[in-house]
Amino acid sequence: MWYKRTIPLILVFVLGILAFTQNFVPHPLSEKFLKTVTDWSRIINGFALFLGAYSLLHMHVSRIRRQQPGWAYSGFVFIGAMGMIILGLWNDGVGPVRASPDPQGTWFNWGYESIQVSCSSAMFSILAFFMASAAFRTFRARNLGAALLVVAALIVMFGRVTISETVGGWLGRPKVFGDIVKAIMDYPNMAAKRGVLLGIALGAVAQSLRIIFGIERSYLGGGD
Amino acid sequence: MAQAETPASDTRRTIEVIILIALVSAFLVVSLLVHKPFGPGNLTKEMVGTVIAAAVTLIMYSFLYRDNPLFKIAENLYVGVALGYGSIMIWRQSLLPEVFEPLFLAPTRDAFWSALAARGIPIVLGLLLLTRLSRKHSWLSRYSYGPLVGWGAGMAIVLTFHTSILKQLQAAIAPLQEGITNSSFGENLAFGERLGQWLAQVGLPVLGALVLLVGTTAVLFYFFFSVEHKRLGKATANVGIWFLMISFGATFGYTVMGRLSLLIDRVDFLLFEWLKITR
Amino acid sequence: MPTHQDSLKRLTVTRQIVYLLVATSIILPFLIKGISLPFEAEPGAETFYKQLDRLPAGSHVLMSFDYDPPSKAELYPMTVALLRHCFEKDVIPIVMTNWPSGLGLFEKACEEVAAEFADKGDKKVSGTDYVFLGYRPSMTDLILNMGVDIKGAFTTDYYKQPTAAMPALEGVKSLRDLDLAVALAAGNTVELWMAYGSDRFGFPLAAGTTAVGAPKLYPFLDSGQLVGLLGGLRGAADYEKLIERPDIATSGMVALSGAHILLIVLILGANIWYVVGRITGKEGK
Amino acid sequence: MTHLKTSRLPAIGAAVVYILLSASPAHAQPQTSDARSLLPTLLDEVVAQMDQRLIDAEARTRPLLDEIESQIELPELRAPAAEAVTAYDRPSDDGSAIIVEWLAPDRKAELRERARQQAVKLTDNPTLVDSLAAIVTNELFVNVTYLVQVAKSSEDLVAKSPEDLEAGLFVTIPVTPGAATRKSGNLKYFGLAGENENYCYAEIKPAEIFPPQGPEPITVQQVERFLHDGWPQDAEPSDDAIPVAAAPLQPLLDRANKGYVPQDIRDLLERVRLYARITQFVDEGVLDEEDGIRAITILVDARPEGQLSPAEKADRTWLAGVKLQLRLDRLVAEGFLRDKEAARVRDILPLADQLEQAVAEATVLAESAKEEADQAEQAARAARQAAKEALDEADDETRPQAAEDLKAAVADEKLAKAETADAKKDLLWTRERVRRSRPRQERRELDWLVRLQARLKECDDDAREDAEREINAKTYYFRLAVSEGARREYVTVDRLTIGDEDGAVSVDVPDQWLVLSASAHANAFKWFRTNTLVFALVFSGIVLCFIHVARRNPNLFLRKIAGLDAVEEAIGRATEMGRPAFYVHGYGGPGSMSVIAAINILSRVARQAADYDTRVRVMNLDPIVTAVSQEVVQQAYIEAGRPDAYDADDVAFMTAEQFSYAAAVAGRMVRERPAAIFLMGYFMAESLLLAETGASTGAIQVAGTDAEHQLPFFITTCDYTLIGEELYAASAYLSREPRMLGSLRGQDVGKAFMMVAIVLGVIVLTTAAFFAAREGHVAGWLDHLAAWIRHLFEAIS
Repeated sequence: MWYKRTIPLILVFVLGILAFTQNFVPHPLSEKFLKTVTDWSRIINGFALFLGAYSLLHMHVSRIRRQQPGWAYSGFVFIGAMGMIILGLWNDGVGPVRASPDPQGTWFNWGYESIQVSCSSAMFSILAFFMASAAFRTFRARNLGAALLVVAALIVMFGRVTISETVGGWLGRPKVFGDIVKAIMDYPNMAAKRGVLLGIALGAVAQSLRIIFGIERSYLGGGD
Repeated sequence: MAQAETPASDTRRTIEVIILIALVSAFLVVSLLVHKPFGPGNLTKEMVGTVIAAAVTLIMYSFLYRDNPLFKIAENLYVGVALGYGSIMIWRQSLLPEVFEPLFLAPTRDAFWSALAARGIPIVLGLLLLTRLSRKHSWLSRYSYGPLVGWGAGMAIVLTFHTSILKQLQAAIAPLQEGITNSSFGENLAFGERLGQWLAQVGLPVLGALVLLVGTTAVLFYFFFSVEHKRLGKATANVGIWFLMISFGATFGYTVMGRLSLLIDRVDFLLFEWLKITR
Repeated sequence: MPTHQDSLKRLTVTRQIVYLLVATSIILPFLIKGISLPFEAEPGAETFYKQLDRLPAGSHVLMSFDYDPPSKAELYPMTVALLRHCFEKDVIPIVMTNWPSGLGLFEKACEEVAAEFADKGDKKVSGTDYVFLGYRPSMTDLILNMGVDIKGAFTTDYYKQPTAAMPALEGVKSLRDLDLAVALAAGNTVELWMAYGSDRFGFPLAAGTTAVGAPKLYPFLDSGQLVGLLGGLRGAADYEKLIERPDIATSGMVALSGAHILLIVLILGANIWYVVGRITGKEGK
Repeated sequence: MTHLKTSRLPAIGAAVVYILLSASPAHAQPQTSDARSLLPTLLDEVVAQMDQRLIDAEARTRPLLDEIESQIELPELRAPAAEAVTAYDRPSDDGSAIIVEWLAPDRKAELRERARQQAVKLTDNPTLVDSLAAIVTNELFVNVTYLVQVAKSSEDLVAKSPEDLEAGLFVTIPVTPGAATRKSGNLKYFGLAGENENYCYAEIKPAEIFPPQGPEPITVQQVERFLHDGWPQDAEPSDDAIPVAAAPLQPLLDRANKGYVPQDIRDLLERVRLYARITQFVDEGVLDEEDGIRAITILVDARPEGQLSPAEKADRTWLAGVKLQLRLDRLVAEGFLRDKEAARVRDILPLADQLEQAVAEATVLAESAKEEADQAEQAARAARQAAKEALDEADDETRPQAAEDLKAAVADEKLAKAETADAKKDLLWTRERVRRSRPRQERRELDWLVRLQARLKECDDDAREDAEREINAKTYYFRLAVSEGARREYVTVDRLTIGDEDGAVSVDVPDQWLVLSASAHANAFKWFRTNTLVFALVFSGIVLCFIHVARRNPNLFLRKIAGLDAVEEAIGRATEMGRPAFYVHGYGGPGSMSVIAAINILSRVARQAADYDTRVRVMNLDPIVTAVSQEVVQQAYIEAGRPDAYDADDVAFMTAEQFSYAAAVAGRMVRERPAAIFLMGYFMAESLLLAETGASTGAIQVAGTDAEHQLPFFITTCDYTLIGEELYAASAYLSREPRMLGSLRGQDVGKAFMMVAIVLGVIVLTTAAFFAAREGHVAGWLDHLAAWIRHLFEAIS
């Protein structure tokens, strides 16, 4: 129906063209327009963030309700979330409004530091192990391309750590490996990255165009 | 990672459970010995936090052996805590200062009306966004995010063009060698020195600039889909691939450092804060 | 399928051996005392340092810390080093983030560094000597908005103090009034800061990223869109070296070297094995 | 002279040889920051030697230089030619400034020429002449400064007419010319070449020269009273007082009340104004005398915030409250506040004062407490050290006792340390602690006051901006002068046009000042972004055209992509082996490019699998993408004519969390041992985990991702990898969807343009640089072309 799909698409088009134009008009009125739209966007997106939180919780609720395999673990999501929300709202009696002056840190901060920070750091640091084993097992100079990859990786790995300066010192030039790494980064690496960047940028522009002209509509979601 | 099921898995599982229990008790014993929570004033928030942090860190590492219930518990707990923290922070940092305070804590009546004028419409639009949760009325939310998507797309066209294309082209289109104006010295130097001077001022910069030129063009060509890669085209595309490979290698070399430093951070925590080894 | 089972088992074993080796190579340097690997700051870090160092007291530097706890190991040392440098130079850091889950870290960083200076008798007060603006949603629009009016985008700071009358923000109306902006990023926020911020409104931007994110920023360094780049823990260590305050990052360098050497040896060894295998005609896997 | 004619190969060879040779002696490396000058740093030794030679040469040439410098006559001060001076109305985006542009006489070239003439007399070595001239120019050249004089009328003191300049009514502003200011107002962009580097640009900001009027003008009497009361009679007036006391007051005040004065005097006069109002209110009884005296005492203290004690800071805050109180009546009159609210402010102000006092007191206490704790800690440390020494010296008999002592001392020190830490934290949080100790009601009131003050400041700022805009919009008359020391040369004209448009008469007037006029207006278009606009429009047109074309003809040519054959091969192998194929999605919602591409590829994979009767199991990270994938797979079975073979459970939503997803997918890989695995979409750190596990199961793996930093892992672990944009191309190739196909073709045109632009641009610019030193027609033409190309791709922030 036109008010469900057409008008939103017209709005998309109008705002898109206005945004495009705004970039070329430095007049204070245009700046004011920019400010208004971006102010609105900030406020609207504040609500969107709650939407994200809701849908995550919703997923775990339905997992528990349907008793999918491993549903009991979803309970811990609730324990964590509710615990943090209660601690955050209470915030050692201060309420969620201001940061607490308690020199020890609030219980809310405590939960953040001891669970969120350490869990996520630990989880990511697991990657160090995976990367090591994968590199060991799969980095083979099978052909010229792979050989270039392996050699560049080895040189950069060595040149980026401080021991390379000690080894370089034995050779009489502490910075020699660092300089080679810099040469790799500054020339072949940068050439490739720039080529990729230019291509990707064109792709992004084309995608934006399709959105403005209503050719790409998948972001509107399903339904009529 | 889960292992394939084998007939022997029952005994194996028993052994694993025993080992797990042993490890957990060992953890508790070590924590108790190191932190000595007994006695007045010894049991602090900080200490409990450190022990919990150490526990979840080690549980995470148990994933290296394989996926296990403790890992799943810790992971889900983490997801929950992150969710809770995020919600509180969004409330504190977004809705409270943007919606609640300007309207309900306006210092004067005049301030209230001006806040309502400035924020009324976006607040309504924001509320409309919540209709996404309903299947029937979700089209209403298009009125709030549709224009924003369009706005973002319009902005992105110009700004991407400016930042990623023009600025990059501007940098890429540079003479291989800016003319050297001062040729006064170097008249009566030895050959080696003159060669060195020439290399420093002309040879190597030109070489570097050539590498950049060839590399950028070849990589662009590799991602060019409208012609078949044959003969010269194939050669160029191959050069492009080599450049890509070198850059992937360089990225990998860098990444290694990143991932390992995450591990170093955790080891630092476990050794110095949990086990309290003196530096 | 016995062969498959065997290869799986072999794989698991190799993998676990590698895990053990990595763990040892990281832990050992921490336990053996007295190893130190002298190093000099890389030129890239030095450019960054000079950008901040040349600012006169009272200048405003926007610091956008766009990362979350998983990247803490790489970027937190940078955060602390940068804040220290600012406080040392009496430059006013305006701290903000686009990643709400990192807020707790940044609060801690600001307060700890401020406390450190208070300890030295140089009391740094929020709102006067530094500002912690906190978080607002919708990154790109937020940057555009700050390009017109910073105090309008952040009506209150993280501690709920109104920004309108804040002495630290005196003379800063929009991003154009900044003397320098620094974006520390675990994702692709540096590109956004560039496109929507520095290239749009015209202010110098320097970046610090996780090691993964650094190589792709080199083209921007070359084109002058970035005035400095710190990559990963090494970048942080370089910065610590430059401000002469060695800390976590510097102490991590030894362990990092050990683990890198281990990996290099592993990869080289595997490749030699592979090449030898290929030459002698056997499958070298 | 450049050496471009030399062929490249020897250069590369020489570079390698040199690097190998120069790797021996240790040498301090100069740090370079320029990305392109890295390799040359390897050659620093040679350069150092060169430097030494230069230093020697300089020592030899010093007498010559001195000789030239004593002989040379410096070029005289000349004002720019009138034709080359322009004023723009619209230079700045926000309309806050007028821009003046002028072509500065090239004194440097003149100086160099004169130096050369002198040098020729001394030597006949042409190279030496050049060097000497260059050095002398550098040593003797002094940049002249420029001045702009803006007319102001005697009545309202804001710019009025050119006559004011003659009447001596003007404000003189030294301007620093810079290139940064020529932005939107300048039309010289988009490929217009021939820029002269001697063009100078300066911004004149009317609102800074004639700032908005303060509430009430200050009178001489007020200043005198302030000076009289402000400083104790026996003490010397502070430095701040001197500019006021030393200058004749009335003209200064005229300027200050409505005109251009330096910031520090402006601040001082602001204090005078406040002082006058305080005394007035004391006289009228609005403020009691005690408060009045306190306010004045605080007011005359001009020290910066940082040097104040906590109590003095509290006083300043109190003064801010008094300022607010003094404004209250006017605020009520303006309708900003209601009477009730004004009364509320009056009620709260004493509370705020009390709070500040309490904070000041508490801070002093906390500071002393911290000091004590510090001392205690030091004492404890000393005691511990003493105990340790005692233990070292103790004999067998006293040893147990000494050990006990040491133990006690260590415990003491630990306690002391903890106390210091507490004291430190206490000190840091004093304000919050005191605030929190107040009753809730009071805190709420104080918060309200803070918000009110912030709102007031906002409104004041807005009002000031409006006033400034009004000031900027007026027309200003000004003239330009160049100055060196006390000398001043004005830009002059010889002809003046008199009369209106109908009967303009041109008159010869020797040495008449050139009077410029302009008013600051905001721009309507950023001329310097014209190239962005044109490029963006052209590119958009091309993309839209190709999408249109692709709709009619979906068989637009796309080159074959290597990884795509592998898709077919992989499915075939799965069929042979009778095992399933896995299709693993990456991150992103249904709107993201990589997900759209991945779904397109999935539809092809599913169709083929349906034909071959092989199961495809699809793993998802996003619920909506799951639903879309289900539709796509079902559609594939329907198209294959076997709708009954579709099983919705094949397309599973795993979980939305990164590591759970990796663990779950990896688990299934190991259990079900697929024959083929497709990893398509945007992956993050888990890429490695998935691909490595997949590789270990012996499956054929085809990966495609636009996540650049994960590509090394896919390339090494998978059999085929679609790199970056190849993922989109593959999807367009398979699906023949017009929007993908068309925009891909449009992007290709863009890429072709960029390739050509880069290659041709580099060739032209290099050739131009090579010919730059030569004279001639070709050189000039090339120079223009090069400049045009540079401007064409110039992106200004």
